[in-house]
Amino acid sequence: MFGNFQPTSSEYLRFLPEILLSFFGIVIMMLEAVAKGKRTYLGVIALVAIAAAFIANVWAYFNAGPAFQNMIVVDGYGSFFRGLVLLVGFLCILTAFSYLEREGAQTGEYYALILFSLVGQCILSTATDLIMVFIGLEISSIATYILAGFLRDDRRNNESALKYFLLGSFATAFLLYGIAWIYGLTSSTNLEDIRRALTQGQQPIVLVGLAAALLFVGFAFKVSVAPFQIWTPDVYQGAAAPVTAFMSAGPKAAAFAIFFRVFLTSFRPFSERWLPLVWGCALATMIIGNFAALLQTNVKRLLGYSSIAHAGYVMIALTAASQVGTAAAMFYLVSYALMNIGAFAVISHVASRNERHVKIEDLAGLGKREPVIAALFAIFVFSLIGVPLTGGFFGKFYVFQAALNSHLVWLTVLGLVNSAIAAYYYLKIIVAIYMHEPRATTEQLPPPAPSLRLAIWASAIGTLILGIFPSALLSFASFSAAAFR
Amino acid sequence: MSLLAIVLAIPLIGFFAVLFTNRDSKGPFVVALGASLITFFASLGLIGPVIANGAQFSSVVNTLWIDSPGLQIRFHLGVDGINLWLLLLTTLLLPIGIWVSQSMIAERKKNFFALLLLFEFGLIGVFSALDLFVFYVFWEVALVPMYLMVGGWGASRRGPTAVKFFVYTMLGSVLMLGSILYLHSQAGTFDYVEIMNALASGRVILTSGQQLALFIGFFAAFAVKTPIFPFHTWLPDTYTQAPTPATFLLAAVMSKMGAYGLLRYSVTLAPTGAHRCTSWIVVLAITGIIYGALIALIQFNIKRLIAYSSLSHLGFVVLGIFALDQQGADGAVYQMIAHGISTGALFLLVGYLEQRRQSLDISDFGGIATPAPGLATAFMIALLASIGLPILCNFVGEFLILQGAAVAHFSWAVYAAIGVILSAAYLLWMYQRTFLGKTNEHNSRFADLTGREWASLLPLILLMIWLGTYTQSFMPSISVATAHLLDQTSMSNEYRVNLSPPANATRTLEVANVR
Amino acid sequence: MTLWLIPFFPLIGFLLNGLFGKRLSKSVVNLIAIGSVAVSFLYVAALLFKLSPLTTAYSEHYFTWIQSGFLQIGFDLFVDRLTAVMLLIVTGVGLLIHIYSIGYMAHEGGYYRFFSYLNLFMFFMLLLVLSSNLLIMFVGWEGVGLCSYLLVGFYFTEDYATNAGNKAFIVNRIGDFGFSLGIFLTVITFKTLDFEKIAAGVANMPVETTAGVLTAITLLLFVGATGKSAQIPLYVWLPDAMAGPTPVSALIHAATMVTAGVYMIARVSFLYDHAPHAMNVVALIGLLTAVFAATIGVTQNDIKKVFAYSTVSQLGYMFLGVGVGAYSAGIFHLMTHAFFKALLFLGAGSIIHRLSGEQDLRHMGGLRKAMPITFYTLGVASLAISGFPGFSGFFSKDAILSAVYAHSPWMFWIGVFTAGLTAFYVFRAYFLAFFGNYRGHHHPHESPAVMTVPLIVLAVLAAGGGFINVPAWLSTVFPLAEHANASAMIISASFGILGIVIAWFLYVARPAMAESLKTAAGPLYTLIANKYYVDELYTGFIVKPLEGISRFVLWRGVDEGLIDGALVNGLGRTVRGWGGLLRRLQSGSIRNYAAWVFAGSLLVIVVLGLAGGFR
Amino acid sequence: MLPPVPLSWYLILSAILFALGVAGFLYRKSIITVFMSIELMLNAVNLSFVAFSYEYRRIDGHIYSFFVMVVAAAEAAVGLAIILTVFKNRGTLQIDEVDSMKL
Amino acid sequence: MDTVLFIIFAVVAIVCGFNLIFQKHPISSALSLIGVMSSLAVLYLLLGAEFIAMAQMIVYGGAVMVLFIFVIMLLNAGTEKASSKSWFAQFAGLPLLCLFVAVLAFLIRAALPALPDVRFGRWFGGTAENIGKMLFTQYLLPFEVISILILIAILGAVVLARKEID
Repeated sequence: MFGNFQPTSSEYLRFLPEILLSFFGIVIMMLEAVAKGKRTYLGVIALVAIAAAFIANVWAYFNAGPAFQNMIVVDGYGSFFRGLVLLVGFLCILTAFSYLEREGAQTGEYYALILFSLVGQCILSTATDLIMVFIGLEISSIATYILAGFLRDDRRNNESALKYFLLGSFATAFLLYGIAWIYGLTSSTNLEDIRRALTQGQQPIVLVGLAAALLFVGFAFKVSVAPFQIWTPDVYQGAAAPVTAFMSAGPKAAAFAIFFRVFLTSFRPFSERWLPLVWGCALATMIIGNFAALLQTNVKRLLGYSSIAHAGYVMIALTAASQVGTAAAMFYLVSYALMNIGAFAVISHVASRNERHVKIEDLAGLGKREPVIAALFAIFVFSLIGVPLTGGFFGKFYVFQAALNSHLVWLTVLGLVNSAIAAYYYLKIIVAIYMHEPRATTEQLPPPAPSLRLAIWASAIGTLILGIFPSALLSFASFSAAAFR
Repeated sequence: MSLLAIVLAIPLIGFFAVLFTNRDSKGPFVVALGASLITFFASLGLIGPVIANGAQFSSVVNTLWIDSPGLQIRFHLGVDGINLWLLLLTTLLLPIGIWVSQSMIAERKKNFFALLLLFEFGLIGVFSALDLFVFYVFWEVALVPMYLMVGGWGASRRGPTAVKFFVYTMLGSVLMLGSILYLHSQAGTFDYVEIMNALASGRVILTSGQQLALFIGFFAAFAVKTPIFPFHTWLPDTYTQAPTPATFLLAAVMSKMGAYGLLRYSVTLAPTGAHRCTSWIVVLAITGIIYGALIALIQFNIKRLIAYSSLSHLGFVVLGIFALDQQGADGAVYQMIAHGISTGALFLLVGYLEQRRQSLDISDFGGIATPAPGLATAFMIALLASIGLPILCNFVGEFLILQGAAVAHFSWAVYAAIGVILSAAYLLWMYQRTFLGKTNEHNSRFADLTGREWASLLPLILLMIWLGTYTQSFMPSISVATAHLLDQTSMSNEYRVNLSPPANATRTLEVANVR
Repeated sequence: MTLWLIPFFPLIGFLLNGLFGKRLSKSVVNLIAIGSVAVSFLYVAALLFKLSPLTTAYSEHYFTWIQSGFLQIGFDLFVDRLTAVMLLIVTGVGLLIHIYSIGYMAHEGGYYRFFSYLNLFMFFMLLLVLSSNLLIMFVGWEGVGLCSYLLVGFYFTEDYATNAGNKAFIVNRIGDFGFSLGIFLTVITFKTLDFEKIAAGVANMPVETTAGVLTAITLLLFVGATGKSAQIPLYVWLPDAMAGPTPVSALIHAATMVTAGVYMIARVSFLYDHAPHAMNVVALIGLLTAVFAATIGVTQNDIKKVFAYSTVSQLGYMFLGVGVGAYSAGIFHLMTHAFFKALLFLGAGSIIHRLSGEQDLRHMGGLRKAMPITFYTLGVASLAISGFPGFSGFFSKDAILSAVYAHSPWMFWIGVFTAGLTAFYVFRAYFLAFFGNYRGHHHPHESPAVMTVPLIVLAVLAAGGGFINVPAWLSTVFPLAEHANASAMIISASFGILGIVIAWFLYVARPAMAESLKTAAGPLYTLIANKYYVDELYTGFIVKPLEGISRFVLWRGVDEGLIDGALVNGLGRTVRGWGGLLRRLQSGSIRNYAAWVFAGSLLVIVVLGLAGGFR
Repeated sequence: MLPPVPLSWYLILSAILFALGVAGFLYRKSIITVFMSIELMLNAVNLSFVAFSYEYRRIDGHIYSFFVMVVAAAEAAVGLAIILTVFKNRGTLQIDEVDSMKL
Repeated sequence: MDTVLFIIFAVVAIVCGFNLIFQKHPISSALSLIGVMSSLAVLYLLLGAEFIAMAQMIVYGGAVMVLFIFVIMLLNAGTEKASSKSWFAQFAGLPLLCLFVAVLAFLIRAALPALPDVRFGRWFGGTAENIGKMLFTQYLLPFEVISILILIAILGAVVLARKEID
């Protein structure tokens, strides 16, 4: 019954990023307990931790392989997403410094939570066993629930946290039920074994369908794909801007990572069953996200809807169910993370204390008030629209190319039209920034803190680089997307 | 390092240079003007090889841009007899645009100049791109600065207008993107030249239906941009709301992007599709010609009037392109340039009128010729050019277009020629109400053109006469290029008779598909 | 030999005056303007002398103007005997009128502008005449149209002038519409536009295949001619064009430009020869216009209007002539008409000038004492136009009428009647102006020499011009069809004289009788006096409806209402509406959200589970 | 003697309990109760885990349900903390009154 | 005999479940939830999962529910008020639930006819010893990782429930 379960050093190495992150997380917790006065240095420690984890991730990538009885596997795909979520965490912490400062919530727990949540996301990116998936998802989610409600005296924060928590656990229950059924049908929770079992296929197909459906619900909820997108706008609107940035980029990317992994490895054998479903969900997601955003006046909420729409584009890549498609999704998620975090960073700056100014008209005349920030914001918005020479465009472009290579002509056309319609509500932001005079009431903003400026600049430059010289990332993505075919 | 690359690079460098100049100094203007002038003179160097052989692409830039297992994209540029002249038009008009902006743009000049240079960068790219991906990229790159200029410096209703302009154009261009991607999924490359060779050699065969789909995708983008009736309704608002330098460039250069695309891509890449749609499009074009003219007849606002008039004039261009014969194509290209110059001049003059009177309602003018004879004369010349008076530029283009249309289908020429009558009617009537008659007291001390304003107009006027009298300096290279282009599409001549592709097409299609 | 110099001189004049005229003194302007025309006149004379007898055409190629595919249009000029005649008329008469203008325009503003326009006109007119292919001719054709526009609207502060200018240009555009279509059809048929090549093409072309297309071409070209030469139905612009300064009326709207149509038809006669139907149309329109305009001429009181209608009528004569195949006669009449009509206008001009702008015959009278030279010269012109035996008009008109008689007698009789009518109204004007008592309130006296000398010269030409045997000279171009018959000669002459007598009787002997006749004619008179209400018809049935449709149907209705409002913005509204509906899902209530999620998961389960099961 | 119970009954039972959990979520109006219904759902899932591991005579299922319990405990701690903050700010536990953000 | 046990405790569980839904006061709901849990523990025993049964009683019935009740007491959450805000849940909920149960039952009955009968004592795999072995060998990683989850829970409680941010 028990083979040789002595983990080798390389197995620990493959798990090193998570170990580092949790270690530093605990350190920060300890320090927090004894800390006096400003807590900025805790954030710095967190940044160091993430950097270390990133290096560890690269190191781990160079001796890839499974670890801990196939609980996780380090492959290009996993490392890619590990790197992505780490990047996200890094930027979000940078964004958070001045924000927490301003809101008087400068505590170590915030950074610790980010780190722990990153642990969960790293696990999600590399997990190859449903139990790990479950635990990773829970770690990531629960940490995020807390972050969403981090400013506990803020009504919107509470509400956001509550909604996210209740609905999240609700969906997790479905996911768990799905895992149970998978286990019941294949007597295993390892993705590869599941695939093997399903390929022999003496399980009643209907129950496989049931299990797949339940898993689909769980994942779709986390990546806010229709019809499970419903929580997104409220939660994004309510949470603090840096947290929203984090939620919309990190957990989402990790969830997509596992979503693709599970459906393209375990359920590949009967993909012709679930592809139509994904097709429909992709379309519905795009339409709901874009159309509902048209009338938004609250920028954060608007970006919430837009993140739904973007999830739809990624779903197109899943519908393509090809190596190109996976690569496209990977690329897309990176570019989306960058532009979205950038946008939210700008908002967290403009919103000012207690996020008073999060309406579109509050941005009026930003181009005059803060030309540089406004210009960078414009870059993010144009990237969200999908204007060439930005990462957003290239991501969309690559997704649609993948779709067409898989003969998804209509989905492509509809997606393209959607992206054009989306331009309308993004442009409202640009209009406010550049084409309206600043109102007398808007007070002079303090100059953005260096950390925030760093975050914004970094994401802007990243966005542009992805748009102009995507080759490197693209090659890596499509190379490591070969993992499951 | 090809000259074309330099021509493309200078505006971009200029753009960044302007960003680093001091907002309040004269720096932005100087840098911008300098950059655009250098671009212009550099671009003159492109003429030589094209004159030598206009059919082939010369001063080519062709380097690997994006290289990944899934996707290779080459950065491929080049000029031949068709796009060279449009490129030169761009590089010529941009300095003029910057020159006039100095006086016409009141605030945030620096940003405006920067945007103008970015716009030039995009346009040069659009006109010289030989790779569909690159083409699309520049296509959008040119759109954004124009959108910002319209929205940032326009008239009272600038915001909604700009958004409408952007979204409308975007709706068209995403469909084009769809076509481009589809073409890639069929041919396995974005490179225009390679695709053309593949089509010519039959390595890639597109069924009639596929071609139709492709064509419609392309047409959507180009029809909106040109614009072709009935996709034109963004145009009057945008032209009237935009600041005059922007209107100037919109009308003179940007509208040519669409027409150029129609000629270069939609007709050649999907010849059968083109042939299947020809009659419909010609109907639209002719409708546009007459419709635009009739509406221009009764406009109260000069800008709006000229906006509708360019709807009418661009109808001619489209007609010439879809006559699908030598005269038509030559005329279309020639008319693009001519219209760029004449309408450009008209819009500049309109701008000067607006500067002096703070209004463009025809009723506010009248008898301007007495206090401002120079202005009146310049306007008359531009006007005569744009109603197609011989020895001025537009005549040659219109003549060839109508001739080509007549060769293709005589009745087309008959209907289109009505537009020529009407153009005289609406422009002369406008001129009468604006410049002639008694001078009312408001306009009694209406300032005449200043030296710097003449400086902006003279090049255009001289070009009008040059293009109108000695066409041989341009026409041979254009003719060669269009002839070559028509050859490439003429493999579809058998399609003219039967619109179905060869029987083995569908089978070879599978072979051709690149997974 | 370089033909291009001929139009080049006036062009130089135009450029100099146009660019620098403002700063130049009047004398310099005169020098440039008249000098350039004089030079080109002398140059023409020398050239023709050198080239004579000019039995075959002489042509020069300079550069290719437009080349596209098979179509190759050179910038070529050529001269044959027909061209020669035209060249002499244009430069000669043009020169005289230029000189005359010095006096006439002496006190007008925009002096240099006037002369630069005149020179520009000369340039285009000479280009038109010299052109050796249809397109260059079209260039000249449009160019003279432009100058006509500029000169008619010379007094641009006056609305009547600018309106007249626009009318002239736009109506001409309608004609050019036909002309250009004719050109396109020619290109399609003959693959060229050179007159010689076309002629060759027609020659070796089986008639039965070409009759149809040739008829089409010739008719289209004739549409152009009706525009430029003021024939029914496009004649309406010419009477209004009298708004321009009188020398302009003389030069452009009497002597040269308006005859371009006749010249053009004569130039492409080889086409018309093969299109008999078209010929009939030309002849008919010509005849109709002749009589129609003549009747109107009878009732006009504005002296220039009278002559304007007579011009229309005389042009009708010319078309009648070429229409029946007597091209040489047509050109002959063109020449004589250039002389006497120019003279008539200049004479009228000198009267108007002296009466400081008074043009109404009813305010003239008894001027023969005050302005003897004008009196006599105008008399010569009137006799000439009336076809009084021995005067130039007699020969040319007779040449036409006899040809017409050979073609179809009924046309002949109408023509003769028109001749009488012409004589009547011309002399009506003449008598009203010079006889009886002065009815105005100025103090008229003779014009300065600079104006009278041209009058005298032209009077000589008008008197003796008939003895130049143009048909014989043109025999190399148009085979001479000799059917001069005495009876026709006598009949037409007598009708002319009859007209003169009646005019004398009514307006000198018994002035009261004219009035009583007017009242007797009643409605008929009002109808004619109002020019048959043609202008009102055009305005009411074409211009206004077009305007209305454009404004209310096309612009407000289709453009802003349907396309932009309903379709484009409507689509936008619909999309936003759907957005609003989808937003309603976000009710904010957690339980609802859970219910949605639950519903969604059920959907997914059904799709994946049951749909699978039922497979 | 009654017939032995087939395993599927256990599964159906867990399904019913799961459904009851969902019902609680949909129909209860006190946040705490809603949260309890989630716990109920998790229990239902646990039952199927255990049932399945009985089928295969393998104890992985037990491990899973053990993990689920731990997670549930953690969730309980966090969830209740969140509920506390909500209550502090709004002074109510009525779930329908927590809907300030909508549309 | 175990059939009887199953039926009894299944019924108890279901009844308690319904009770959880129909009670208006959180406390009674909590108690009925405890009922469900304990009866489930018995069923676990029937399925030979003794460790889980114990854990169920201790962790769930003990720790978790105590926590719940504690909070309910702390906030002295009163009975629920009726509200019409969640119209969709109100009206669509029941049909959806019936559909859900129907579908699941159908799937299970249709697809899993041949599952082994459950006999008490047929298999006693789930001993603490086996569980322990598995946890520290096969499931080492999840076991270690899940500790992070506990940490987070502590952290969360601290962050959200702490009196004041100094």
